[in-house]
Amino acid sequence: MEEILEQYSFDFNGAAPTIVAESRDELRITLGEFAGPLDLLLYLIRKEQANIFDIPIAKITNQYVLYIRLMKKLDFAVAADFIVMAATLIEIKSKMLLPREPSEESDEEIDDPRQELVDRLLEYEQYKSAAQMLYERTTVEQAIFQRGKIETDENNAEINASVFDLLNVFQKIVARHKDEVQMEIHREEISLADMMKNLKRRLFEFKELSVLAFFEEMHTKRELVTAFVAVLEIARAEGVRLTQSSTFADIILRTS
Amino acid sequence: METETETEIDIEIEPVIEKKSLRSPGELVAVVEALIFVADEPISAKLIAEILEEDRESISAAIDNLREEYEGRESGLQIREIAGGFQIATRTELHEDVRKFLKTRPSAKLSLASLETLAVIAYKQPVTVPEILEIRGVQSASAIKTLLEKRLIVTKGHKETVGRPMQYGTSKDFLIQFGLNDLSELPSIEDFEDLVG
Amino acid sequence: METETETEIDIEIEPVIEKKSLRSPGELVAVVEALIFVADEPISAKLIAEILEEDRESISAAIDNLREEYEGRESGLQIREIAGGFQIATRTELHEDVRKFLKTRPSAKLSLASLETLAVIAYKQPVTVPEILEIRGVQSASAIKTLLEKRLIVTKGHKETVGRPMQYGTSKDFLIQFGLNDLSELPSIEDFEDLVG
Repeated sequence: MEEILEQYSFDFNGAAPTIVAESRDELRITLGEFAGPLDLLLYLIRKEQANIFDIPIAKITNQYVLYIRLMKKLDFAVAADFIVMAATLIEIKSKMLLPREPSEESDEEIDDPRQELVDRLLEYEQYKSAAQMLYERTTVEQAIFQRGKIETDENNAEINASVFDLLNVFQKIVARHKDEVQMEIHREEISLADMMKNLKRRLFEFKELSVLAFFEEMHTKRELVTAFVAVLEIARAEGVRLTQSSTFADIILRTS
Repeated sequence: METETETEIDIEIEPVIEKKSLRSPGELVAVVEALIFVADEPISAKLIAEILEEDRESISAAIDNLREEYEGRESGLQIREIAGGFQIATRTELHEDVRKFLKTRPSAKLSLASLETLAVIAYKQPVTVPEILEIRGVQSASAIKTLLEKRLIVTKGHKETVGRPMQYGTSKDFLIQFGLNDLSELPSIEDFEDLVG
Repeated sequence: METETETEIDIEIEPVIEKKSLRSPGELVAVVEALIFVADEPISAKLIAEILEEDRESISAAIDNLREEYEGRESGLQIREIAGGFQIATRTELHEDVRKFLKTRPSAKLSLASLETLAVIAYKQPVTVPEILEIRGVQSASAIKTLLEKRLIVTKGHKETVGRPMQYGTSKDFLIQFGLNDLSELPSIEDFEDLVG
């Protein structure tokens, strides 16, 4: 924990976390988000002013792990991809510690365990710069305005649809009339997987969902049981919250 | 509030005194043009003056200037005074060409009802009107008419059931407008599953 | 059984060639301006030529003329070439006043994750979700959903590999929103190399 207390700041273009230990008992935190593990890694390398082609892997790995611990400690959900990268780093670090076989020593081109990571970082950094370029372009574009509505624009609100909209709309309709469609066309019972899929989709779309209303859509006892299990499963596994304002009140599923 | 005295030194050019306009007359005309252009409805000189924090006289002068300019060059557009405000519109003489364009422009734009109907037809084809009603829960007759007119759907023969209802499916134009090579490229629900996780 | 095949009323416009234009050059500029104005998205020189039954060269000349005219007078507007077409829009310098009138703030910017995902899609298209993951090192599902909803990207059919994953590419809206005439206007990805290190 001592480590955390040394002046430690993560500051990235204002868009990412700033964690500053101001004193022994105060940790000032401004958290944003790194766009991904590679982003964090690049940041740490920059901060150390290290050469990307010769990454001080032990040091960077320690800092990376420290950062993730800090995030966890502060109860921030750490995406799995960040953990995967930590594992990769640790693996590279341990490979670097292995004594090289004598036969390899003469070899000019010794495989550097860091090489693959460096390649990924370099490629990633290009896209990161491209993203920056896009960002700047939007800033310019937002200073340009198109004409207001004129009579000849069709008066009714029209949708310039894409295939994605088509599917989206279709899904909505199906959801709206799921029961009827099922009874008349399929007749088969909905599986737990499908029920969860359905529930997830709606939860994702509406951010919250009345559990009661969801249960009321069920037609058979079996479906109801499946729905119930689905709700439990999702509440357990998917980072959603169940809230109830008072006893016997409706239970609301919310994405957190 | 400031007292706006009639400081008519030179209405034409000098943006009037105590407000100390930072805009040159040319700049004022330009920004007035931009505001009239972006407004959804005719915009009044008063409103323009408020936005720009200029006095009414300078704005009126700028608008006059702008109108003359539009008339001076043989523009395809005109500044119209309408309902107490100003708007940019195409010149009346050009209406024939404009109308022709509006008629022929390809458009995948659809009302929500049409889009829903199209979605059902795309995913369930061939499908009959009663079946669409069944799925959407609403009458779709006018949507189907629109889709036929836009040539996004075509008839696919009668269904051999009671009443032999007409079946509909998507057209070649549908594929083109939605950027698909064939119907198999239509995304399925599974394709977006992981986006919804 | 009557098979009703595609009942297509042919609205196709023949790209007429040898037609002697009845319009003077000035008239042509005017009507071109009117069409660009009424079109609700960038309109191509080709389409204008078809509508007006003029040849491409005269239309291009008229557009050039028009652009010069807009630049010549200190207009508040500009003719932009974007997404393969032409469009009238306000001049950048006037954004403050325009925004004040429209009462808009610069719209919500895309998140870092969405921008990165968009960059990968723009340069690697058509590209699948696993391929994006490979480059970004992080799941991009919600970014992709956002981009689809904002219509900046579109699906580009399935990739014929294991699992037939959906491919994505940028849309016309992407070009419009990022002020590009076409994808070739994007700086090449190698140009970002020297920023590394």
